[in-house]
Amino acid sequence: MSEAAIFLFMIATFALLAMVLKLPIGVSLVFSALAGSLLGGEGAALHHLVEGSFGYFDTILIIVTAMIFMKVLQESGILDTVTALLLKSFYRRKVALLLTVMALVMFPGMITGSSTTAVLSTGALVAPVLMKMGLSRVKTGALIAMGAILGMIAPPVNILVMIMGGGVDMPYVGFTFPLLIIVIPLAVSTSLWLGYKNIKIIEYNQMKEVLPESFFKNYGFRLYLPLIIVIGLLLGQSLMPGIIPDIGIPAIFLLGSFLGIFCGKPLNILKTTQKAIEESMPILCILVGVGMFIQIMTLTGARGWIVTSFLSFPPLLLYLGIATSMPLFGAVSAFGSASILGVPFILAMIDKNAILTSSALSAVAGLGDLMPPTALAGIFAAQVVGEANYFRVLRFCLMPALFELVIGMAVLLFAPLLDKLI
Amino acid sequence: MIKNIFKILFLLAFFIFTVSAREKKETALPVFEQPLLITSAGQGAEVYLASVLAKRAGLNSSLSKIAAPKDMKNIKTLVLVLGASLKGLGSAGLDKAKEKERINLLVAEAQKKNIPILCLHLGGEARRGKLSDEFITFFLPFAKMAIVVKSGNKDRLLSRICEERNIPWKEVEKAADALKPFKEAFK
Amino acid sequence: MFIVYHLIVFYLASHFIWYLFRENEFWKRVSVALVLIMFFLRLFLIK
Amino acid sequence: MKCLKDRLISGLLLLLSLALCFFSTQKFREQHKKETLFPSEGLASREMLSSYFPGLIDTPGDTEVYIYGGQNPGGNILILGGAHPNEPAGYVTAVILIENIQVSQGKIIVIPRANNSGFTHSEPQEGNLRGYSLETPGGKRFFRFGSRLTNPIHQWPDPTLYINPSGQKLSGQESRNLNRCYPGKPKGHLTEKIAFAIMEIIKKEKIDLAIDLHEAAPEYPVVNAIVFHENSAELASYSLMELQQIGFEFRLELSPNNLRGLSHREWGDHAQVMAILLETANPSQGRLKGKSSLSLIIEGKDRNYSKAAKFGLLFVPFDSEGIPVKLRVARHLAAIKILLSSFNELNPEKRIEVNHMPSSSQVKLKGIGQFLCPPYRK
Repeated sequence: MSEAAIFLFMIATFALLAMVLKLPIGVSLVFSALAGSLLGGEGAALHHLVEGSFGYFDTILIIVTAMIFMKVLQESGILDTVTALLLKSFYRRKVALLLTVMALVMFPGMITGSSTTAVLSTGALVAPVLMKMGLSRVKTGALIAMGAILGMIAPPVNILVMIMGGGVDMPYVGFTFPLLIIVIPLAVSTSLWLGYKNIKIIEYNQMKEVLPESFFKNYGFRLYLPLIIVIGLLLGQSLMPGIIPDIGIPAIFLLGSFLGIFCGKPLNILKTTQKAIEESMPILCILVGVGMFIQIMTLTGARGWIVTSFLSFPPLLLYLGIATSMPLFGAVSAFGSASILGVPFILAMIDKNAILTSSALSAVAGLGDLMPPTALAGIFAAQVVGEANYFRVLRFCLMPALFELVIGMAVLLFAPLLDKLI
Repeated sequence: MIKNIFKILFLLAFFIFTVSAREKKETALPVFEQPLLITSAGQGAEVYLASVLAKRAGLNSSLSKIAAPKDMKNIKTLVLVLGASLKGLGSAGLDKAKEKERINLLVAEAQKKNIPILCLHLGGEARRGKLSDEFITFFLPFAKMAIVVKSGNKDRLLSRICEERNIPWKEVEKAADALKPFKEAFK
Repeated sequence: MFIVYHLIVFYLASHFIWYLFRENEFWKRVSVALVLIMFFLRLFLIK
Repeated sequence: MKCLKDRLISGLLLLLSLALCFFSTQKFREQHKKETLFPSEGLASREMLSSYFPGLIDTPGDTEVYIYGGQNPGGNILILGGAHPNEPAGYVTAVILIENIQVSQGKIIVIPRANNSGFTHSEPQEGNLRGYSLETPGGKRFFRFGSRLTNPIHQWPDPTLYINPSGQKLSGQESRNLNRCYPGKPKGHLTEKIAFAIMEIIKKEKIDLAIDLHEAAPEYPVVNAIVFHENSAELASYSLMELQQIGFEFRLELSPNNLRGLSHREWGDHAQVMAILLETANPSQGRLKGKSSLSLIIEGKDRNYSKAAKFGLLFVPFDSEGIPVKLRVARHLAAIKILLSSFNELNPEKRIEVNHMPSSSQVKLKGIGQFLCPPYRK
């Protein structure tokens, strides 16, 4: 049985289960992985399936804990308070609002390199502000999703580049400028493109009407404590290593959530956790399924076949291959795409400046977080704005994402030229 | 019939002439003088190989991976070891453009002072490919003489450049075999 | 840190079990059961 | 009633989950078993890594250190295998040395499973086999195929950003990569402790030359290579020329001084030893690899790689014959042998004499198994 046939069979099984039988995506992935393993002559390779899912274990911990933190922010009144603060400061300045919001969303991504963290922390903070200022639910979601992805690519921490650098022995040095060249125009254009037309400058009275209740007067400054601690620890682990202990993103979020119990409106942390788990369960199961799917693809040789096929494109098509395969493969996760495809692509373009190449590739790979079925950035952005169908959010991401793709590819193509400029 | 004999004679004469011309060229190998400065063109690690060869040949040499014109004060020969390494470039804090610029300055200085350049390509097949080839095509033409390892010249890129520019060149089987021509090239 | 993360896994695993018994929809419960496998294996330090 | 039925279903699903755990557990547990090695009669003593650095006692990072010779003073050599347990040729070469060599002058120290913890699991989503068997004259011997990284049940969680003891910023999971953690930290995490212990061996045993055996994917530029520290530039150059004379092409790579935490850099910088790292091409760890199979690991055959070679994507020749593990081990053995003889030539006052080291041509001809002890020998 050829690798291609196994791969197509797995895809077909998935489509059948998910679209015809309407099983949840995650469960469909699990069963199609199982089917692939049987067809590939591996039997019901249980340990392989389980091992594959472990590829996302750390991601799952981040997602659940971030979700708990977001729920705590909502229920303790912190979210409303921050929304009120932002609204009061920005209700008359459209561009300033959009750019600040963009920077805020990007920030956690910039220091952790994870888009999920960005969407579920500051993304959740700015969402109500944007919506109250007149931006539609789905466009708000799109702006947050794009902001999170740009944050992931932006310096100082770009894990995608680090993963690619690890594969070609390139130290993570000298990336700030090239990454900024890519990110800044995208951040500005995306926020304005999505928001400029719809955001309304409102009168003071109008603003008063939509202003949520601020709990600052009840709890004072300690209300902000969970946020400050979380942001401080996130910042500290990358900017001041050794001084501020690196306790990892999940522990940071849980610590923030724990503080949230005492810093605002009273809440039942057990019930909040249940709510968080309930909301994150579909994506958790998808990750488990994707992990198994990839493991079986690798085991049966389907992954190698795909990578080799893309790499053996002739030079012009190679760029097309990069532009399509890297975001597509991002359905697995942007990190997986960077490691599995990014590294060979850098090697295929070894005569170019590897710093520029990998920066550009990271921008392209980052888009993978918009790719269903995982679509981490899209799914959580939809959840943050309360939109049930994340595809509606993704629709508005399309233009900015295309723009990001164009910029990424342009940097790749014109790397020799840029090389001289820098 | 006679016409044909003429033709054959003519061809024969031409053949002998070219062969003898070529042999003449080989006997007229340039003779380099010591001391020599060994540096890399592309930061491939074979620069160390060259240094070991020079040592074995008993030549008075100095090695500087990132030599600059100021290092050429009392130098009579400049040895360029061709071959690029991404790791090497990164390690020296250089990129392709900066490395080319550095070699350009060296070559200019050498031309100004009439210092002959000896080019070595010792890395074989492994030290070819897009990046290395750029350095080869760029700097080999400046050589007074070249010594190349055979497997690095499978596609005859190096020998072609040399022949086009009348640069005498020697092909050796392995890097170690470069010792003999390297030694002989010096006074 | 190792112990802290072990506790986190334990905390989340117990919540997953709780959720497994709260949820009514069959396939959602299957999802929980699938996710739980990993948490058990890490909790017992097997994988 | 419905409520009861619902609970029953939930209970059953919970049981199912536990059952699936249980059934996969066995395979994962198995992987913690160490295969027995059978040292040659030349073995002078067998220590544990923890005897050089007590911080490793009772940790999964503790591993066997095999010491040969030492009666007659001479050069002291350290050979490290299994720093990355998914690189079989490095591990097997170390085992072959352990099971064959005798040292009459100088001292050779071999650590076959440098990252012992990495042997106890395999990497998610890589679909690797648990191990491979090699045919010896007296039956099959099984060898573990592990992961490049330390087992997360031994070292967890990964930091978001790993700043290694030499200050290099790396992605978090590299904190479990032994060859990014040098020179290690006595109070660091497990992998840093292992790295520190290895530095301690180098210092306490007054090692002159340290060789780290590795493999790399064929699409990786530094393959079939001798990577050397400035300290060993001359040794590496001599050896390369000698190796070419006996028909082994190697590429020479200087250890970059801005890529910190790697053995060839930090061993040389911190202990002033001649540090060498050897790479061969291993298709079973690459991104292009096809179906996971024994033939991929042992015979090194892979259709994808043959195809990629035609497109000029690889840094080694690769055809339908593949690059079998016996050839890779032969390369390592040849390189070690030549490195030792060049070392003797350059340091006549610190000679090292090794006997019964299998020759690379014999390994290439007869296969690896011929030079391994049968599985039953005591």
